[in-house]
Amino acid sequence: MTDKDRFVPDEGLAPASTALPGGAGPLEEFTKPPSNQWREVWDQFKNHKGALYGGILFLVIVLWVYLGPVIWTIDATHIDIRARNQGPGFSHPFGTDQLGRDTFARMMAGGRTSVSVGITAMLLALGLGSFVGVMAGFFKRLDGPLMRLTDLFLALPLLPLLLVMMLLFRDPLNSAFGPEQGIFILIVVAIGVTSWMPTARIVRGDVLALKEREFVLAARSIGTTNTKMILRHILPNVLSPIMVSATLGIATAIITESALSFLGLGFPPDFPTWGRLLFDATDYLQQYPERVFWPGLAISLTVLSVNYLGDGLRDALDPRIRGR
Amino acid sequence: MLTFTIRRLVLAVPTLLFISLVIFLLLELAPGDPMAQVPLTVPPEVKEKMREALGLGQPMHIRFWKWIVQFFWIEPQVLIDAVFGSSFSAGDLRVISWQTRSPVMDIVVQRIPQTLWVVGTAYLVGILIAIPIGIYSAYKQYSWFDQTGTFISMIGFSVPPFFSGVLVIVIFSVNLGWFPSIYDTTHKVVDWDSFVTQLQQMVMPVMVLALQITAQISRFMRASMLDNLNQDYVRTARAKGLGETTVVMVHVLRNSMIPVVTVIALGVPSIFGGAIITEQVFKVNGIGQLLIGAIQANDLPMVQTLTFIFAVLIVLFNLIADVLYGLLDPRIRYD
Amino acid sequence: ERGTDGQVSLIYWQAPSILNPYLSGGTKEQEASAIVLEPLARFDTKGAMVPYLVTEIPTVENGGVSEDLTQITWKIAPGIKWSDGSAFTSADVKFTYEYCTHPEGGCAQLRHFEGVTSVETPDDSTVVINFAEPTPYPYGPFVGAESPIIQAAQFAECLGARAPECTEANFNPIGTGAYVVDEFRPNDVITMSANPNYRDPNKPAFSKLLFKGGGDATAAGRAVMETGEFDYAWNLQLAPDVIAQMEKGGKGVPVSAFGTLVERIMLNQTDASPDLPDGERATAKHEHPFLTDPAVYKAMSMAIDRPLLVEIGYGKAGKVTCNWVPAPEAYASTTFDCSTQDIEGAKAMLEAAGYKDSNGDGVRETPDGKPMKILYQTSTNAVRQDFQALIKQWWSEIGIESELRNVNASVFFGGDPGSPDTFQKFYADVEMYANNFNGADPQAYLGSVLCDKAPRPETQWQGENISRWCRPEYDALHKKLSQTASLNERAAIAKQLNDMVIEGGAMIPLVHRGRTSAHSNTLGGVALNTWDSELWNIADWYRIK
Amino acid sequence: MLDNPIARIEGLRVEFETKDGPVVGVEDISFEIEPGETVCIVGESGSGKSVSSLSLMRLVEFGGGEIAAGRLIFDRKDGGELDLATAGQDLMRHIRGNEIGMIFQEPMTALNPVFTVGRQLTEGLRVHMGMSRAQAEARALELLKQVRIPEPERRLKQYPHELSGGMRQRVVIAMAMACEPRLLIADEPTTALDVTIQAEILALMDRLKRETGTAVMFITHDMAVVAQMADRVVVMYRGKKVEEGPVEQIFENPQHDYTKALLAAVPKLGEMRGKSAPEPMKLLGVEGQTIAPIPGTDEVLLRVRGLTTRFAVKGGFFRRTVANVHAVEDVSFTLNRGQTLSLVGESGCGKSTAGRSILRLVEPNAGEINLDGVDIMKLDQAGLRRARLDMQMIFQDPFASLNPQMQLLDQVAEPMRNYGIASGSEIQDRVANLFDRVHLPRSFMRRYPHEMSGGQRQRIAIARALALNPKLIVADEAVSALDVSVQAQVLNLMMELQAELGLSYLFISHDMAVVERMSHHVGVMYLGRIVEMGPRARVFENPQHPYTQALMKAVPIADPHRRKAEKDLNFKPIPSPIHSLDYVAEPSRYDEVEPGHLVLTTDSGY
Ligand SMILES: Nc1ncnc2c1ncn2[C@@H]1O[C@H](COP(=O)(O)OP(=O)(O)OP(=O)(O)O)[C@@H](O)[C@H]1O
Ligand SMILES: Nc1ncnc2c1ncn2[C@@H]1O[C@H](COP(=O)(O)OP(=O)(O)OP(=O)(O)O)[C@@H](O)[C@H]1O
Ligand SMILES: [Mg+2]
Ligand SMILES: [Mg+2]
Repeated sequence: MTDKDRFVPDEGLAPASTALPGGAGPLEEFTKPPSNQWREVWDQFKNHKGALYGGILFLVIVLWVYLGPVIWTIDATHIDIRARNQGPGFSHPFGTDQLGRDTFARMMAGGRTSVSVGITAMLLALGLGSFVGVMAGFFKRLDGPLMRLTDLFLALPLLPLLLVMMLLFRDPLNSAFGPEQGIFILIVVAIGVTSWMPTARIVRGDVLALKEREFVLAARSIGTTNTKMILRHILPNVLSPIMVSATLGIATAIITESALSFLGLGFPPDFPTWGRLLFDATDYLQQYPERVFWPGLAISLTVLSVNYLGDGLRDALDPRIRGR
Repeated sequence: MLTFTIRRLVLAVPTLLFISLVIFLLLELAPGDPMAQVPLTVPPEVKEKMREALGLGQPMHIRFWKWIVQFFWIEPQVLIDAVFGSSFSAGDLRVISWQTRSPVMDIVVQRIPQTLWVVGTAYLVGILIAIPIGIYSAYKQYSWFDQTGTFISMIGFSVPPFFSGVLVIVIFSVNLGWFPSIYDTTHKVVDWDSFVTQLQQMVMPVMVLALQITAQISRFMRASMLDNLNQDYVRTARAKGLGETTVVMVHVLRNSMIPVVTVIALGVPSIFGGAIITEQVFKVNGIGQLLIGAIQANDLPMVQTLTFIFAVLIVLFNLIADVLYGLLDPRIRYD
Repeated sequence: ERGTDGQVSLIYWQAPSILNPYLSGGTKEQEASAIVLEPLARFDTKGAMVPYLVTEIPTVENGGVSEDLTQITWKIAPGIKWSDGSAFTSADVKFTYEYCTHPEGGCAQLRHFEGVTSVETPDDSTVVINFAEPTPYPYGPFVGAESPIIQAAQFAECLGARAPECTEANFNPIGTGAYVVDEFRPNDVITMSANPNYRDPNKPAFSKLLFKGGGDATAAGRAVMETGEFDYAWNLQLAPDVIAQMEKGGKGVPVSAFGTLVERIMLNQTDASPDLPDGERATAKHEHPFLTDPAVYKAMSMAIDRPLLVEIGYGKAGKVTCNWVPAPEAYASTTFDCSTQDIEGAKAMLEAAGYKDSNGDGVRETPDGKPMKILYQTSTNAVRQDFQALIKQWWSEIGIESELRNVNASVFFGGDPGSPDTFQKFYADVEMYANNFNGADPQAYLGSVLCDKAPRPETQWQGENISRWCRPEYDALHKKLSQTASLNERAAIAKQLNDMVIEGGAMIPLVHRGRTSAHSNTLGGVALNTWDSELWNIADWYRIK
Repeated sequence: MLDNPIARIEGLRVEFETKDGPVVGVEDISFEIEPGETVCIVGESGSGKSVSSLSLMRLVEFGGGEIAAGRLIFDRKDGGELDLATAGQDLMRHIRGNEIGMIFQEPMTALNPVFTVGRQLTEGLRVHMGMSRAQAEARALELLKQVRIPEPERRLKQYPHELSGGMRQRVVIAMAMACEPRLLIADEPTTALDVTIQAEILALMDRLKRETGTAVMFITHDMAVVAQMADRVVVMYRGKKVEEGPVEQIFENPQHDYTKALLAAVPKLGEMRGKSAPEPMKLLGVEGQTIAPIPGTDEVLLRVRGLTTRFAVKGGFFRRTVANVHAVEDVSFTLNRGQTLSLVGESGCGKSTAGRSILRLVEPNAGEINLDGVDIMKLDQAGLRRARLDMQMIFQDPFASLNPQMQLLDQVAEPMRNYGIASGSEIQDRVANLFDRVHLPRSFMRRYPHEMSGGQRQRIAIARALALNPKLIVADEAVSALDVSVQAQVLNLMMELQAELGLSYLFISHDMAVVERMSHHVGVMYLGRIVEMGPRARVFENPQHPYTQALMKAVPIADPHRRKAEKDLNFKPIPSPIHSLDYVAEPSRYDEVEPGHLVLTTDSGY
């Protein structure tokens, strides 16, 4: 369900009469100077209110989790056992947990992991999904096998897959990248590998439709090779469904990671993520409701901001809508 | 259409066989041993014997073949026996769970009702709420209703059930005491009162699940409505002098429902698959809980059978979605 | 009066998958089957034996145990019936022995019959058990929740390899207990009703019993103490403030009792470095670079603030302990005191032993230059994760850096030889878990650190000596224990063994953990028992009016 | 009473709310429609024709527009006058479909795809006339008969997609006529249709108008259609009315510059009578135009022999080929250097397929294609790619054939990059030159297709085709989607390029007037075959094949004095080009009636 055939009243934008007498001469120039593509994207993006606020919010969140620790220097794993279970206060703006760790610092540390997992897993899923989708849609011979592969992945149970991956790759990854990087890569790959299928299907559908469009035929007639065809003509035109998948992808990855924490397959315990913080805090829901509030809020805000950001980006990246 | 369906069904068989092989190999590779539950005091040679009793001593391809035979040949016979009272399957070894030492399918059958009650109802409720919301949001695009709807569905989408589940339990069971926090799977609906009890115990899990389903389906519905609201035929309908209600609820809705219906059909396997986390939070003990329990106990026949059933359902409902699309949209012709 | 108190509902956050304890070693199955199947004698809340299906506990004094300690004779109480109405006889006991010791049966409780040469039935009410060697503690077979009696008639066809095929019998065993199974739904719920043929005509007080499984401990506690939906919740492993909060719900109370469960950190005596080839990793072929040094493990122990751990993790259900065997009273050593943290002392000890931070990164190096970095693993569990974080911090204060890892409990305790994450494989430097022994005699438990019990590739990584700790003098002393009959002498040796293990650095005991369960305010008769099944006296439970 | 106009629009102004502030759709429009009269609104795309008509129906509001000023006086059935601009939506609902009917431009999309034709026809009847289902169905049947749909009973149960474009448009007309409205608004009802169907629909509307006395507001940009239909004409230009008057007056004595330019841009069938070579059109306001015939050469560039292209129809369980679409069947022709060969014919007769087959964009089944000595059919993929340097294609839809995501510079540069002809700044220069060639300012290079008008886009497509210096350009309906005025410019451009560069065109079109203007030779296609072929003058002045004759007759003539009556038209439905596998097509045999003028003797199916 893309908006590719959304009604775009592009006629009338440049009345044909510009070429007629009575107009300003045969070839009237547009008043707008031709401008840089990215500038235009930015202009459109700027005008999309939701996207702008979403983008700013997302940026703030990203800055907060990545640069915040520079200002707020309390270590997220530092235990101050005397100060445990404190409410929000001056020295601990979000309070402390049952071991006296600073929740504010833990939120930033957790956000770093969650946001990184969200973005990288999304990129991986997107890359895989787009690749499979484009290949299946573009090359008729690959369509059947690749779509069966998609079915296969849809049918595979996530948990055993994860366990197998943990078994097969954890030690090599740990020794190659260190324990934290190792498990990070593992989780990102696990989420990515199990969530590319919807993107692949959507992209394939769009590519199939695009292949019938005249400009693809036109490109072929001017000698465009398959690779170039995909890079220049197909990919840019499926960008908007991909963008939608991307924004949803970040959200699902963050949420999947938290579900993995719930099932005990996530990051190690001293490696906070928003999902784990939320999960750990649910036990204390009644005593310390603020503990669930912060991670819950952070996840929701990120998902929301990314969603609005995606809406705006999609519109901004489509030159047809951008021109409106 | 019929040829199409049959063709797809026939093509699905090799796909499914391949899927079952992949699942099998995956499970073989996975860590875990069915003897994990047996204490250390049992000497290794006894454990080895127990493994053999479970058929683990045989080479992989033989075990796979055995599973295929049991699943595709013996289990259907058992089903026939159960329905007609015949006895084709007598004495044949069925797919046996390592955990409970009883036929897998019996347990699956035992679990289906509660899964359907809870997850199925949630799906239904979710759809019934989502569709009007989607329609109205699209009709009044960018109105405050639409904005709020977007906001709430995003929140619904982003709150993990292990949290929302506990939250509703604390509010409705602990503080208000309206609903039980633990689902009673033995409860049988026989009269009005027991039906009310059943409703009470279903409310919370259904609520939690429906929130997520509503969030997703309403987005779909909205997008689909928006696609159609600008179509020329809508203008034609208005030019005929039809009322707004007729235009939106008949002309636009029918067209917009086509993709949504297929999306809904694609979600049905997930009902049977259960909702692992929600089932766990409310102790519904449906299929989802069965799967996660089996995985944790390394009960390979159970996991293999369940995941294969899911695979069948997914492939089947993919087909159903395609066929539905063809049936609903007169423009689509297969063949 | 039997059956007058309606229904009693129990919630176990782990659901039983079978009701035959001989086919499953899991606690959850034992607990559930204890309602139906009974042993000849049980342990009471203090660990003392009480006769159940017999008239008295046989001892040397009353002649039930032969002087040479190779024979024990049980006298079955008259008038005991199976729930189907047939009489309970010594043949059933003998059958149970045969059932479990059948070479192809794969019986999970085989160790209870270790050393038994034969079971004889001179008459319907007499059971004679012969041991190969003098057995000072002959109460292994048919005592406690792990080896109850099954009905010969029902299981006659289920011997050996056919055991798993008897689904009906395994799900609905006929027993002598207070309740009979109505319906068993594996991994979900069991419904039972009062046994009409129960030996005490006034018991049980309830007519129905609901045994619900699944979920998590929090939810179980909540269902008993906050919403009052259930009467009894098993094993609430929760943070004390969470339990305290639940108690405020006012519908029920937590009860705790102490058994022999000790939360401890096992110290790997061998090198588990992933650089070693499989088959040599974590085996006696390579000694651990520094953990075997007394200065190191003592310093590590000193750095731990145990009272704080108790307060954070277990509250009333925990006590500081420095011992491996904390109970029964007679066996508990008092040699050590470890209730105060001493970071400075620990630092000094390490310093003195030559472990210095020579490169200034905050981590000490061994004299031969290896940084003191350890991998610290445990199963996934909120309290354990808090402990890990705390201990990691304390150890880092004394210059030992630890990397934490938690493994899903089902994998960790799973024992799959193929998995690198099991606690037996111990592919880490230290690991934390809890263990205990059932019954009141620690001999077998103390035997778990014998040299030949170390898990290694040759044993498919099975074995109880998790630390791979090995001292020939210990093995010798343990052998002496197994030949000593006098209780006092046994206690003395046991304490000595315990001290050797602690002194020798096989483990760092942390907390003597009690079991916390909860029951509703209206449920009477609950006597929490850590020596047997918690449901050992379920026949006596009643509704407080 | 009788001279009371049925609708009177006074000072209408419609604004649209857009992101960049309000946009005026139409401004200060006033005109009236008398009962029983046909008023044609003409003007180029975007001039506000649709907006005016939608305002009258008060449907602009649903498109985001707002009637900012003006009155829309409508004379209701029961005599009272009503200002529609202020009427409530409930009242409007009653008037729509009942008193004012509307026919929309696109028959493909104006019908709801998921409801049967019958259902959609009866809906309005049941709402407005309070008919029962049976009554409504009876009336619907009657309506279908009125619009002369074959097999009306069956149509009622069919879905829109099962009807051809012409039939669908008739259904839309029937729908608009259902409640016998007193005013019928037809918004470009024939633009999307074939000449022959267009002729039929126009005749049908004319008859219906005569029979029922309905007033018609007819919107179009096709002056020929205006000449056929109108009593009075309103000319619109950029949201304003620029001229109004009786049809004869407008055609014979146009006052406004725009009207004059518009009329000058319309190619009229028969204009070229007596001229042997094509020549550019005289356009108003274009200075320094040199009108010189383009003779071309007699040297053969392209020789096609027995070209046959079929598409497989798959079916059955194993998706095997069960039948073939005989899209192109035994087609032979030659094309000379510097000349234009036009292929004309109705939609679906195989013109595009023939054009694409020559470039092997679809694979022909048989035949011989010789381009300047190169046997195209024998080439492998690499050779074919090289051969395409010499032959290029321009597609029908200038928007669809450009990648919406690419800047124009890149689109034009793409062929050169593909063949590595130029690189770096050289490309830039070349593209700039090409822009000059097609009269586009260089500043457009950084634009996107959607920022261009249709004519400008088509110029880009031409520039792209020119980039490789081809000898042959296949122009597949290159001007069909354009406004008349733009069409004229593009045609002139193409001819100019031909004169200068000696290009050869294979010009594919269904517009006879355009073909007459452009071509040296003409081939008339029907059902995959060329039924008549020869020098343009011969084919147009002396059509021999019955199909050619019928086609010539259907072309509307931009002269209000030469109207066609319905009885002149007699079209047979086109037979299906799908044949079973064992069908053996007869070879095409021709009669040479005059030198170079061939007429098919094989049975073509017509
Ligand atoms: N929904 C809309 N939003 C903004 N502007 C619009 C909208 N609809 C029409 N317009 C503008 O109103 C003007 C008149 O458009 P209109 O559709 O009436 O043109 P037209 O004469 O019917 O053209 P065509 O021949 O292409 O149908 C155009 O400039 C167009 O851009
Ligand atoms: N890819 C294809 N697969 C199957 N049939 C096709 C295909 N392309 C065209 N056809 C069929 O071949 C016939 C000729 O089509 P073609 O497009 O050449 O007609 P045309 O004369 O160009 O029509 P138009 O004026 O509508 O463009 C038609 O019946 C069409 O349905
Ligand atoms: Mg229009
Ligand atoms: Mg064509």
